[in-house]
Amino acid sequence: MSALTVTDLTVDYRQRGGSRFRAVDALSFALEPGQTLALVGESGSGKSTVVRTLSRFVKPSAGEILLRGVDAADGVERGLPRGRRAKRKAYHKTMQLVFQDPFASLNPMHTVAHHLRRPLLLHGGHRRGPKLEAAVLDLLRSVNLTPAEDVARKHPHELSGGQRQRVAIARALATDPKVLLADEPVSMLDVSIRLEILNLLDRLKQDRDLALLYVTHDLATARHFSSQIMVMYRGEVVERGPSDQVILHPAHPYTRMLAAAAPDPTVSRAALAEARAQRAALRDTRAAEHRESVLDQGCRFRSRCPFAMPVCATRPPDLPAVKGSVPGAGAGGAGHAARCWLLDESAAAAPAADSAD
Amino acid sequence: MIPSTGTETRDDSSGLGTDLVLRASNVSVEYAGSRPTRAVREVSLELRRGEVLGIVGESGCGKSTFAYALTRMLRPPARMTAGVVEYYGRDGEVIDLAALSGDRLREFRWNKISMVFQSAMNALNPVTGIGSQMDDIFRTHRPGMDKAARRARAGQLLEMVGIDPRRLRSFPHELSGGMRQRVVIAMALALEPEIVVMDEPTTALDVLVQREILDEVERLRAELGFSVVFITHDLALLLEISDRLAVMYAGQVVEYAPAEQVATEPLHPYTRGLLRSFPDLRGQRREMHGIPGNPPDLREALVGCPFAPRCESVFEPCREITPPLRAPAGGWPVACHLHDPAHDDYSSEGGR
Amino acid sequence: ACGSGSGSGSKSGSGSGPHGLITVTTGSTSPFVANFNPFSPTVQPGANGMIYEPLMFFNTARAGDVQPWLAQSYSWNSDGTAITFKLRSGVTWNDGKPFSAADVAYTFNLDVQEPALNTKGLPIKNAVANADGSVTVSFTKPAYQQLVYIAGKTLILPQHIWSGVSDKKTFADAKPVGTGAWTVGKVNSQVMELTANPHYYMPDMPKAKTIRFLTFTGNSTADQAIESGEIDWGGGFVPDIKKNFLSKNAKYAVEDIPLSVTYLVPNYKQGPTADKAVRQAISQALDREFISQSVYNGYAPPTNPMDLLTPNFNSILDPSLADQKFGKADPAGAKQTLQSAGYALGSNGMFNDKSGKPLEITVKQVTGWSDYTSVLQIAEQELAAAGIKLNVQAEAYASFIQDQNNGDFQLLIDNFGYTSDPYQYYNQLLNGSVAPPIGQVDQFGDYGRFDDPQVDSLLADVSATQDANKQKQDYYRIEHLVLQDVPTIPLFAAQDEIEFNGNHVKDYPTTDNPYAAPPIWLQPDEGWVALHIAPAS
Amino acid sequence: MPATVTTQLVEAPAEAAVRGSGVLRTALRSRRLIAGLCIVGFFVLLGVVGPLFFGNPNLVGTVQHAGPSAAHWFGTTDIGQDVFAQTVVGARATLEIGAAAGLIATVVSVVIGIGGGYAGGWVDEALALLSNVALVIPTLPLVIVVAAFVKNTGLLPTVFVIALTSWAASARVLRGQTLSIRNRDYVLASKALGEPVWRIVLVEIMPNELPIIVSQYLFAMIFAILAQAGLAFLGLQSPDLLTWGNTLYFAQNAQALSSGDWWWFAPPGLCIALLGAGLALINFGLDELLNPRLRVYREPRARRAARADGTETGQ
Amino acid sequence: MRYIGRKLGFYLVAAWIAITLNFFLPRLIPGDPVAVIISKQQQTGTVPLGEADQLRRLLGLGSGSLAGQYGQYLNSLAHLRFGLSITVFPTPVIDLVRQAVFWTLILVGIATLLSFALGIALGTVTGWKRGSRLDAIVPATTLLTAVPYFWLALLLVYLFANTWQIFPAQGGFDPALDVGWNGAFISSAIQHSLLPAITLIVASVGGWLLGMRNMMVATLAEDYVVAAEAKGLTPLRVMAKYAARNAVLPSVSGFAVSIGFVVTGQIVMEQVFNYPGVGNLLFAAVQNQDYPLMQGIFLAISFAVLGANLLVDLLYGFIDPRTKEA
Ligand SMILES: Nc1ncnc2c1ncn2[C@@H]1O[C@H](COP(=O)(O)OP(=O)(O)OP(=O)(O)O)[C@@H](O)[C@H]1O
Ligand SMILES: Nc1ncnc2c1ncn2[C@@H]1O[C@H](COP(=O)(O)OP(=O)(O)OP(=O)(O)O)[C@@H](O)[C@H]1O
Ligand SMILES: [Mg+2]
Ligand SMILES: [Mg+2]
Repeated sequence: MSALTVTDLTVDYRQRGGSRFRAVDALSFALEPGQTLALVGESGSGKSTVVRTLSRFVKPSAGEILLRGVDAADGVERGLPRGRRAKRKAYHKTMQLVFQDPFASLNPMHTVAHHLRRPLLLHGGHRRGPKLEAAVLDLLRSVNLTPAEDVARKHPHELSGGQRQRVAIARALATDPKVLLADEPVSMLDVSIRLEILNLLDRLKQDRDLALLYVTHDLATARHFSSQIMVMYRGEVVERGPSDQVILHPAHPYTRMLAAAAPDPTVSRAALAEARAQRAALRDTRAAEHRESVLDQGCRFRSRCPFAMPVCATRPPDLPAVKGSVPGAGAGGAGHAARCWLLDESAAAAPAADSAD
Repeated sequence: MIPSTGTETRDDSSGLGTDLVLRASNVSVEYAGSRPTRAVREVSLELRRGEVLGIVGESGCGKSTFAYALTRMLRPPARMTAGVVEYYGRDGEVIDLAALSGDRLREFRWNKISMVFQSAMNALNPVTGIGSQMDDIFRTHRPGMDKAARRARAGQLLEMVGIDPRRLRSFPHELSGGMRQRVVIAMALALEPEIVVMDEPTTALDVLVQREILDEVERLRAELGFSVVFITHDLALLLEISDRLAVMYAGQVVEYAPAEQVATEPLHPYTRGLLRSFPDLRGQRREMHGIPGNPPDLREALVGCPFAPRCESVFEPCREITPPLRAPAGGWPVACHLHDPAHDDYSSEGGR
Repeated sequence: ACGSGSGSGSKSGSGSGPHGLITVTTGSTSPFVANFNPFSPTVQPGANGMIYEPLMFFNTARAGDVQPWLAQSYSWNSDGTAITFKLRSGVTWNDGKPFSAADVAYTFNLDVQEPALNTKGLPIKNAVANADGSVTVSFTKPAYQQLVYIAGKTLILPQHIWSGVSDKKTFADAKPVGTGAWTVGKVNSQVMELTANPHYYMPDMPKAKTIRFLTFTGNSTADQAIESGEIDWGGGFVPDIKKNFLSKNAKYAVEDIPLSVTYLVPNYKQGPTADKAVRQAISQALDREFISQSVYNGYAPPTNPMDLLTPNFNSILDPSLADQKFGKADPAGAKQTLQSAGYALGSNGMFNDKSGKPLEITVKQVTGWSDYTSVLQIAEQELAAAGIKLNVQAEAYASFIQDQNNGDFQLLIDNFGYTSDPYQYYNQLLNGSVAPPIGQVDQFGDYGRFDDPQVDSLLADVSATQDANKQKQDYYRIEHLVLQDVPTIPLFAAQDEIEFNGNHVKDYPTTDNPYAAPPIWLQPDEGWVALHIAPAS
Repeated sequence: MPATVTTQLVEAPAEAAVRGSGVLRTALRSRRLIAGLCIVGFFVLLGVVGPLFFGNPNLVGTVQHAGPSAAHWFGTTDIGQDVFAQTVVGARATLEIGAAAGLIATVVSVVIGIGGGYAGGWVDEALALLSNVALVIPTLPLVIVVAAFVKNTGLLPTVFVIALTSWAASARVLRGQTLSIRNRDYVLASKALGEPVWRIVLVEIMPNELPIIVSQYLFAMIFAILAQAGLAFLGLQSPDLLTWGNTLYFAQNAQALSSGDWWWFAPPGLCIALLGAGLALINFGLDELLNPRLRVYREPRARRAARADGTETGQ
Repeated sequence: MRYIGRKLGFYLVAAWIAITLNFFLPRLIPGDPVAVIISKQQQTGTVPLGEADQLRRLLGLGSGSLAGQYGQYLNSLAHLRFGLSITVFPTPVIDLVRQAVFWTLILVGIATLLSFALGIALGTVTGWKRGSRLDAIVPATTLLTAVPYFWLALLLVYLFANTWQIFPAQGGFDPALDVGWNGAFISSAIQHSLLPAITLIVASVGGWLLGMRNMMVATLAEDYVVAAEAKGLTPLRVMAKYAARNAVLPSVSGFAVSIGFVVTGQIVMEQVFNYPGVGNLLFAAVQNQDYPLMQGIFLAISFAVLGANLLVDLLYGFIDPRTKEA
């Protein structure tokens, strides 16, 4: 059984003036215990919204969330009023999250121990006393924060960013969750601390058989620390598959752009200069800013897409429909899929050189 | 006057010494407090005309502080306790930045050195339009320009960084993060300065935007020929765009080398650690580790090599003797006993 | 230091004396507005007596002193149901139209036609102008005792103006047409000026050309102006008046004719003060002289135990009571009074009531009336010396009045008087047959609900006769009853000191020559004084 | 009072509410804080023990209008009361009114500001409306209404009425703060742990606003004392309440200043000013302590002289 | 537009609540105006029996239930009828209020504006020059702010008016002059307003100063201010356009809030200086239980405050462009 199954999740934000903004559009995926699923995409593509919805800070407008087979909505909204908080608690015991900004996710007024004591009291069946304190120290040790006794007494401002993020992770682990949502857990951290934290998450995932959703826009870490990658663009998943497949053989033009943009110290200077020139040429063909283009029926990426063609004005086929080989992108692995007309044999064969508009 | 490390650096600069545009010698900066933070410790660097000098280092190692010292932007509680920052004009004049004050300082600023601040998003006044903020620059520094000319120039600058000139009337919050970043870069280039200091100009942006901005900077530099001091903790990025590279650790420069060489054969264990901290996008999956441990508290007095507690190749002298920044034969300056001929016997086993 | 030269006169550049400007203040805190509608219940300074005039003048400072004003004389019919006024001749309205009996009849008939305008509640049947120029007003019942209101307080209106006014209650009478000695000059929120009517009918009157009224936010600001000599005729409580006012200029004068009495009003029906012994003990324990000296510089002399306002009502004072006076504080006597009435001293030196609870009396006062606060602070100590615990409770004015009217108090401090008629005085203070029971609103005067059938019938006797001698006998008996019952605890003649700046004015009423009551806020005496007062040259 | 309004709008960054061993040391170095604490401490002491030394400070005497002397340190009033006794005893009620009214106003503003800000939705709208309306209601008639209801203008009604009319501006500030804090990650994290609402508000949110609340309390105290004095001045306070404001009122009524009894007029006003200044100083001190941005860094003199045209930016 | 619509709706509701409170508040005060009038008349003579009922009829009081009266009140408000004052009986409330508002606006309004401007200017400079000797102003002004207002006023009157006679002690103008737009009157009005205005400014400038200074200090640490300095802009421009422009925002909304205090809070001031303003009128109305006048004044105050807040709210969109979004 999957730890978490999400089907057709749709989230709308109400905007000023009453109009609605669809931040997440019919998203489906499953998290397996002991596996990491990476969710990548540019800023504003709706990654955090997914996390916020799963953590129940935002109400979805449609879709189903099954947490270990139990409908999340059923667990709360349809429950008896008396049991509401209890069910909510049960949900959060199973699912926890780690925030992006370790400086903001700990209350500056409280000690590290306080932050860890709360979940233990609420979910761990602990009572105040030496046992609780021991559990707190154990948690700290499990995230390599030693000497635990010292750390427990400290206030967040006395810790470095990496240490704080460890505390935040420890707090999330305190409820002994089955699913962990990590929303860009390392983007605010220094490169070397980044690795430490990711390694830690990786180890915990294995030790505790966690299902981990790793949200990031760093393709390299996504590839290295997850088994599956899901690429989001403007609220919808445009590509997903095993991580090596997605990164090494990106199918969707957007994924390709992402992959090409990532700094790569191994590339030679000449190659870099050439890539830069290519990009410049490409860029000149588009108008200065297309980012604010309207959403209509067509492919959402087409205004930026180097391969846009007339057919892109209609909606590309849904994800599961595209399986198997990806033209022009080399081999395709099992479960690797992208949402693009380029991959549809029935659509126009030749990639259009010009953009749609 | 100039301390030994500085001299050595210059000697090493393969005949480009005449092309200097900025030289920092022995700069130290302190944040006052009950226990002062010595954020920058005797750093000496030089910048040549048209060059991209990268400064890399972990968060909190004093990069921004040093950048502020270069531009004379330190304000209390920060204080430059020692050192000299000199600017070398095209006509051969040498200006000691510390000696500037009042109108002369103002004139110097932005005309010669401009800066793109870390968190450039916040470097724009939220309540006035970006056009008016660009206008301020011309009004102050180019009093001869009339209104129309100022407008035209501002529009031109925006266009140069790929933003519709009609956006001049926008307020900062109406622009996306990437756009704001580009506006700030446009502003930094407004007076066509000789030096632009960029303090982590892309850290908060996603890869695509970051790439666009880097391309932009590269193009503009090629066009306008200014020198760049580029600060980041993303070593992978820096290796790509910079000509030379200074690696800072705990307020000190520990390695100072041409970028390509650092990429292939870094000397300092810290640089090596940093390089290993980047997962390779396309390479083989492998077990990776960051540099274990934490950087030292800059409020403490440091004895020995500051990196020693975290260093995988630490050996005896590291704990007692602070290694000076010194170039081994045929190499580039590095502050590590491993590369000190005096400790040759160890370096062979400690190096890779 | 504030010499006589500094004043509004010198500032205006026209000079006060020679040019006939007199600056006054009534102590009113409302802004002035050009509205002299005489039906306004909130007396506008000037309207009453200076612009509009009554038929006769009743001197508040001296009972029985009645002077002709618009009427030369009056006569009652035999049973007091009709009165005929013989009017003065040669009077004109200030718009030049002649004044006539028709105007007087019109004025009295208004009360019948529009009952809402009959604010004095006079039992008028009708009024007719007689052929000889006199006016006869008839009543539905004998109205002897309403004479002051009929002749002294009803202002005569010009028929030719007022008959054209549709809503007389809310008519904004900005340019009043009256018979009075004054016409309206300028009016703004701070200043109101009345100018002498050049065609006034009384010879050589008025003496001044202009009277300028100023308004102040309160005592302090008014006092400041009075002390600096800016005010020529003012009425306000000046603390430490000898030092703050009199000593500042040789020609500053204070006239203080007692016009009312300050009492502690005990609740006659309930609470500790329902017991006469308590009332008596309180009275005995107080040192009125000390209070008068401490709080009022001696300007409020102790009054008499008969509750009688003297010297105004000296004419009805029983000669045998003439030397009844309050003495020094007598705590021992007070204790004895209480003990003999069955009260016991507690161990703390304070009395307990008959049920053994401490004898505590709460006295109510109006917040912000600071002289009363001082009085009560002293009283508190003097009563404590006699073993009586006094609690002072201050209330907002409106609450105070409500409690007073409802009889919801044990003791309160208030003053009463300002009438030229001893009957009105005693009747309202003591008539238990008019006062409603406690809990119902009494807006009359006997707030303590004093109730003695003997007094009531004596008062009825007085009202039924015109025979002054018979009335005197009744008054004498009332005085004895008061002495015996202690219906109120009189303290001292209310302090009604009026300040005159002798550098600017002369011929004002004095204790020796009380031709009218001097307070400028007292109408229509104010109008009478304004006729006689003259700028000092 | 504009003073209360604007200073409270200054947002002390909550994160700066740093605690630890260093704080006390820093606190002791803040001259303003020390001065403020000394002044307020002195008056509190006066208020606590002062009245024990004087029986009835309203005792009238025969020595009237007397200047300061050995027998009467601050002279006497027009009816011979000892001004020194009144000043000392008056400290208690004055402080009580200030402390209590400030406390109630602060509690109300915390409940309404933080409660509304956290609850959001229509509750927030309604509470925001309430505070806006409260800002509009004229104080004076409210004082009279409340006083009339309780039939006495003594201590309690005064406290209530002042509190009732002075919470709104603070509530607005707190609401703004809460709106910004309630979506911070650490609050979301608490929510995600399933913490009950009251705990989130009381334990996670409120402590972060503590610096603001404390500063609001101190200003509310000053405001209350001044307001009581103002009400007394208008004659709206019970005369048997002995506060500095009331003493001042009697002094003014007796024209103490213009008739030369300055010793009666000066002490209460000065005491209020001093106490107010003391509270304000504490506030500054705390501000500096909690908000490092406000701290002034002074260079040692020698160094400053040596670097006349030093490296700090030219201003 | 929706933003403005929402704001307007909010203020309409607030105005309605304020109007309703204005109606009920005076009526909650125990006692009734007739009793007050009678009692005042008793201060100048005995009052005949039955006058109370007559007065009630004359003043048109007490007709119908409270709810009915409330309906009537709303109705007359809708027709802009504010009734007749009881204190100065048949005078329309609107006349009295108009007269008083004029004086209050002149004195209190201008003094408040001046105090605000001065406080902001001083706050800007002390914040800018933090740590310099100028900073000593800050504790000094706070001390002044903590002084009871009337105490300071009385002291100043005693010194400047009574002892040295530099300023007139009280009143809005020289009573010898005619009210009008002529030189003599205006200069007299200005002369009379100086002392109260100075008192007001001295007592209130500290609050603005302190708020502005602290905001200024906080703003100076913002990146955009540092950036502006790095650009080599003149200190004046950095201070005014980059630092003060942002730091002043909270003070501006504070200013709108303080409008209410301007009117009611200055009752004491108008008392001390015998100034013919709204505060005085309100005080007189309250003391005389003059419902119509109280209502009129409350209405004026409520609308002034609501209006000022609305104005600032709407203006805020221009002062701070970010508000339109959030
Ligand atoms: N509360 C909200 N109301 C309205 N729109 C919102 C809200 N929160 C987010 N959005 C919008 O929804 C879209 C998705 O936002 P989200 O935060 O999920 O993106 P993200 O992928 O996490 O971006 P980032 O990488 O910057 O964190 C964005 O366009 C954002 O502007
Ligand atoms: N205002 C300050 N007061 C005291 N110490 C400070 C202050 N600002 C920075 N520091 C300290 O100075 C050191 C260097 O800071 P700096 O900002 O220069 O680092 P950085 O290399 O730019 O880091 P990052 O990559 O996070 O920007 C840090 O240890 C920091 O704690
Ligand atoms: Mg996000
Ligand atoms: Mg930095």
